[in-house]
Amino acid sequence: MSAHTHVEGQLPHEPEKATLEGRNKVLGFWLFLGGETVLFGTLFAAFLALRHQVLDGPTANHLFDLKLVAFATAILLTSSLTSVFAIQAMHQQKVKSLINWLIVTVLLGVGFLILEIYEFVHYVGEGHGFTTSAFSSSFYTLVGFHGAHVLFGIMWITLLIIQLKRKGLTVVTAPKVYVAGMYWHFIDVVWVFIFTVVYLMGKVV
Amino acid sequence: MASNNHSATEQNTKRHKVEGPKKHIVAFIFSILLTFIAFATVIGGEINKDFIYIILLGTAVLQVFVQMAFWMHMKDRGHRFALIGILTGVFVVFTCVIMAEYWVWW
Amino acid sequence: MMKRWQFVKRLAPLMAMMVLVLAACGREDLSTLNPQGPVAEEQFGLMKLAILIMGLVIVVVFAISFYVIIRFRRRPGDKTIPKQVEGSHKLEIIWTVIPIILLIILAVPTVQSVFNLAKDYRDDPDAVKVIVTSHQYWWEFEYPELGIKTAQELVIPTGKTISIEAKTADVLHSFWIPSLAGKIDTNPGGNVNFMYFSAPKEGVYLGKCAELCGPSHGLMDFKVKSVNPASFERWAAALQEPVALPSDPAIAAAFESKCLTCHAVGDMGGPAFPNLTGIGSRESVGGILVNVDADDKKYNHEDTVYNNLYKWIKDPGAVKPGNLMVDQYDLTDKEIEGIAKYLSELTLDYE
Amino acid sequence: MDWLTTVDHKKIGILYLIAGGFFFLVGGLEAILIRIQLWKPQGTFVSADTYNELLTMHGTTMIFLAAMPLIFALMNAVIPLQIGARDVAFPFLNSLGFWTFLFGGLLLNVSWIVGDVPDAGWTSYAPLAGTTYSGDHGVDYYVLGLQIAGIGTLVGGINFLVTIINMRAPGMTFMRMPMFTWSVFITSALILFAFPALTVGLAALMFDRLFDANFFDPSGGGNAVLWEHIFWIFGHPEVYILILPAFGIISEVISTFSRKRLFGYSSMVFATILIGFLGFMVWAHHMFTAGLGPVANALFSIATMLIAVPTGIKIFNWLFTMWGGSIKFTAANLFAVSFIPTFVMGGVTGVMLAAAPADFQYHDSYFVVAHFHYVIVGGLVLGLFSGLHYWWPKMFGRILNETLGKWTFWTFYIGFHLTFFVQHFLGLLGMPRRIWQYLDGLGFNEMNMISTVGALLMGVGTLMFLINIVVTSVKPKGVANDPWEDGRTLEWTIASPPPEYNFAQTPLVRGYDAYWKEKQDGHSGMTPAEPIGPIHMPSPSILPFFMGLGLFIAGFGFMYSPDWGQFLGLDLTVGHFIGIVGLGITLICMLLRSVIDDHGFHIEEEEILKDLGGKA
Ligand code: HEA
Ligand code: HEA
Ligand SMILES: [Cu+2]
Repeated sequence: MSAHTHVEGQLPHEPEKATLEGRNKVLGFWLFLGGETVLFGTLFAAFLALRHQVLDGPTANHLFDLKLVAFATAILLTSSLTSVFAIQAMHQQKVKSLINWLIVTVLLGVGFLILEIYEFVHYVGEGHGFTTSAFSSSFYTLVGFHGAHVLFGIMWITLLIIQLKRKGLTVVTAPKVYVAGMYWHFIDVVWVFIFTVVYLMGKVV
Repeated sequence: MASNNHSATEQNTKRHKVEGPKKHIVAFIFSILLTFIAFATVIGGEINKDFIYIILLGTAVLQVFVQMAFWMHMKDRGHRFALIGILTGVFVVFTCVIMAEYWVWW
Repeated sequence: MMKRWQFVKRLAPLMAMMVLVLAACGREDLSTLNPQGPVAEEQFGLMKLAILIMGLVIVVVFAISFYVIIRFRRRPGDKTIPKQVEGSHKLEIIWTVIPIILLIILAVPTVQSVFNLAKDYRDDPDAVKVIVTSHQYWWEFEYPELGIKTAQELVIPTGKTISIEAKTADVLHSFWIPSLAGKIDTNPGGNVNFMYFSAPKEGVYLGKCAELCGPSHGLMDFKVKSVNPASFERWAAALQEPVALPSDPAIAAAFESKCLTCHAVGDMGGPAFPNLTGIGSRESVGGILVNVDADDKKYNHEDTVYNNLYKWIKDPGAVKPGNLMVDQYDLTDKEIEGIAKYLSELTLDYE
Repeated sequence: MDWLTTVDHKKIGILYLIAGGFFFLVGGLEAILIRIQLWKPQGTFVSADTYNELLTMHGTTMIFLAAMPLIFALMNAVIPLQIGARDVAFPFLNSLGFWTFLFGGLLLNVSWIVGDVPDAGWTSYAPLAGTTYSGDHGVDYYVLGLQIAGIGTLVGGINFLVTIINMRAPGMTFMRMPMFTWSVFITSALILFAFPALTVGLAALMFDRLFDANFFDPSGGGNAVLWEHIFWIFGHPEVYILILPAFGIISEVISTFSRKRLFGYSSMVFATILIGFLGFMVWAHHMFTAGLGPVANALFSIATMLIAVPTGIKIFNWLFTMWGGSIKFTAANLFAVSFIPTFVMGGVTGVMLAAAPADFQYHDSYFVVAHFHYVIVGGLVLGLFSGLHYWWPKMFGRILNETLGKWTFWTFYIGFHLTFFVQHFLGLLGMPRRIWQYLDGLGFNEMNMISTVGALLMGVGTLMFLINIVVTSVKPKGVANDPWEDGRTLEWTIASPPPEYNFAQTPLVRGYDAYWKEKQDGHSGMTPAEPIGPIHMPSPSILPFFMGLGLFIAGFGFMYSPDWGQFLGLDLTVGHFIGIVGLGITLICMLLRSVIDDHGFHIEEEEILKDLGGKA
């Protein structure tokens, strides 16, 4: 609400928390992530309940190629790190480096998505379609929801990069960047569980 | 605006020094390491199944702690409600998952 | 002032009626308040205990409410400010502890009863095993040990424990005989449920479907007929005897080509739909058209076996909307009459 | 136009009131039709199909489109005022929440016009709700309508959480917050953690129905019981989402009209939190008969019973708030006072249901119907009526006619007991719920007749309230800041209705019952915490409206995609195309929102002084 009281260029150390609106946004987003936790939790629960119902389709053990997924995991983890660097750059008011780190993050995200799409196409070829069995439906829904989140994150951060270029780092754009960073970490954390519960556990027979 | 006075408790009142990237890189290495441990346990195989599950879940949970604390600034001050929010979410998830594992195919 | 009296006047007949109803406790063959078997009795016992506790709670709350409302109403023009009390630890502890005690009194028998009623008699050689399969709007009862199947009417021997295994062929239903035992859902897929009950007394008990299952959910009634063990044996034997087709060849042909594609009588016909063996001596047609002698007809849903059968075959959709027999066949009026007559005479003699 | 673009919480509150009120009438009408069908045995007033549609839409409409929005109406109208804030935390999201709810609700009710109405109960248990057994688009309307409305609710929940955490006036610590604010706080938290489960459930059901997934379809390896779990993990917290705000309203009204401080404030807060917490651990009490096994049944029985303890604390605290007070029976207070014993009657039957073995008998019988209408109508609806009578002057600047208000109360209250008291006995005597007809001669006739008469009487009560609104709204505006003269909280320190910016100067809060405290200390108003200065306001926006509209269109498109032919020979159907266009509209609006900075505008000092002068 007091956005106009700050003079451009004299950003405080944590510009995302400089205004009440910024603080509201950050807190609201944390709470939203709490809700997202339940969302993914329910998806996990559904997947866990249905994962052995493969009918005639391939089993998890047969299907998954762990090396590929581990590689995807590494990419996403790295992108999480680069997004931290972006936020650090923001706190040091280094707009240029902020933008660069965000671009790296987006690129890594795109890489992850490409791997995932490749993986899905491969699975469908193996006879593991969305409608094959309860296992396949819940697998694609869980992993797909995550993928959709990644996609949304990529679009969002891209938009922020454009805005940062045009408007620079202000008390209005800073909370957005910060919140997008949190979102990106959250996606990463969810993926850690997907990797563990879906892929690694799927391989344990 | 006066009405945000009270929320001063919610934000960092103390300006801390600009943080370096070191601890984040350490967190990153930790995460990779934990992932690798989990990965290796599964690939290595031949251990008791329940034991593998425990290692897998253990490493995943640890990794989440690391990431939440360092990358999402959860350990910093001013995250009381964020913490409550996430923990409540986790609690609900916990009940959901228990449901899934034990009661759907009883 | 006026209004309050109106209120009392309106409530008085209601209260009087309540008393009457309570005294009657409803029909013996239907009411949960009039249990006819040990399982329902155990459940009724728990209900009585709960009602007692709840009655106590309600009395206390109502008493305080009325006292407060009357004693502390504001007189017109009263400007005094009452004392502002923050609370009272003593009182607050009292109304935390007393409910906890009341709940413990209720919880202990509840838990006992939960485990009691979850006993599994499926491997008990003394129990009569029945596999209940629910279908959209009808019930199938299979006695795996006796190798027989029947529909709509569960015949059981008195005094024996009946061990039920419940599942469904389509959507969820729930198997409920209020005066004998509480309900159990019939689930699809692998989630088979089990329960048990028994009926010490001979009689016919009304059973209901208690889970929304489509338009005719409310009409998905069945009967439980408990007969003495000797009759039960005779019934089981009679059910396995061969059945003759209708004597009129035209009717027989119609029956064979139109009815037996789905239904079974004796050892003929298909298993997909209700087994008709002995349908003439069942209590009802379709579970809800109750069979009575021509002179005893009291209600709309009662009639003679023949009339009921005729009504059903003529237009099953009018009796149970949305059931799967609708539009499955084409019969002339003559054929319907003939088949209804044949079926009404398809009786089992066992009592 | 003003109303389409408003981001003012007070106006959004009124929008919620109108929409929720409309849906309450629709749901009530459906209830009346249900009761007419059941008034005599083997009734044929409506067909079996129509009956199932009525009962499904009645339950769904009442819970999601009437009760929740009416709660949101009061939340919007009151919460910022009670905490001394100029606005909610996210005015834009607030408006977005309203429009998505409204378009979701409209989508659901379009089903009546199209003729494919949801008919699998408000719980939509699979497999009945799957395409095999519900082939028409009825359940699609349920799935998509609730999904869209659910987004609105979730957004609203987050908004109020942040508002209450971050926007309180100086001095208003958590333990000085009015009880209504507290209950809304907990309710919003329940919304935040319960609705995502519903979102997933509905998404899975939607995938099953529209894209042939196999979550709940046994023939594809799916599990029908899984739906029950997911639905009730959401569903049970939902009933506390409904009742907690009513608890809050009652606390305010009773304390105001008894001229007494709320008895045991801190234990009330504690009890509210505890109820919210326990609410997440009892969902399986709706599934005692699903065959979860004795261990689960025993645990959930006990967990459920425990909720009686914190609720009891609240009940007795209210009674002792009145004890020693000076109780004035305005219409608002009649509703509030009668709430207490009535809700207890519903609550104790809940505890009876919690005893699993006995629930084998009660479950899915009219006993359950009686239970939940006692807690919902005898609890929540009485609470809403109470709150509406109480805050009406603050929302509209006019006091509702007291005589008509009392008539509303008596007709509604008596009608309510006539309708639902007998249903306990119907259930115990063996009448299952959700039945289209019952047979003659089972002993159900008289009580069903009484029940129907009662429902009509409730209809009369509702009509009285409508008449009251009309009668009141033709009267001139202009009631005092504190029309009840015994107001205790901050909303009564400002004009009725409040100016756009609520507080000319943010008040300084010195204790619980902030306004009452000042009055007792001989002050005429609050001490300001800041000098008068220009006030920054957010600008109105039409984007939320279009975002809701976009989702509405998308819902339609996806729903009918299987029916409508190919689109330009592509792999997509016309339906998919329309669906994507709808989503596109929503996404573009989001993009615009993100790109265009909202600088808002300022209300200048002179204007504020003028407002203040006009009052003095
Ligand atoms: C506002 C809504 C609301 C509220 C507040 C409640 C409150 C409670 N409900 Fe209810 N319930 C519903 C709405 C609600 N319910 C609905 C809609 C359904 C049906 C859904 C469907 O199937 O369609 C349902 C169904 C339902 C069932 C499932 C029945 C079945 O389908 O078989 C059960 C079972 O345990 C239950 C229990 C309870 C309990 C224990 C409480 C408790 O919170 C009540 C606590 C209150 C008190 C107990 C009174 C005050 C306390 C005292 C005065 C202290 C002393 C008391 C004692 C020691 C007992 N409810
Ligand atoms: C907030 C929730 C809520 C509310 C307020 C109500 C209110 C009412 N309910 Fe509701 N009910 C449910 C939630 C609610 N119900 C739920 C969840 C179910 C379960 C559904 C299911 O099984 O799936 C249910 C089921 C249910 C049944 C059982 C149906 C069955 O199992 O077969 C019955 C039967 O009597 C009933 C009756 C009533 C009545 C008479 C009211 C009355 O209080 C209504 C009073 C209101 C009015 C009478 C309004 C009158 C309107 C006018 C006078 C104007 C009309 C004009 C215009 C539209 C312009 N309800
Ligand atoms: Cu519940």
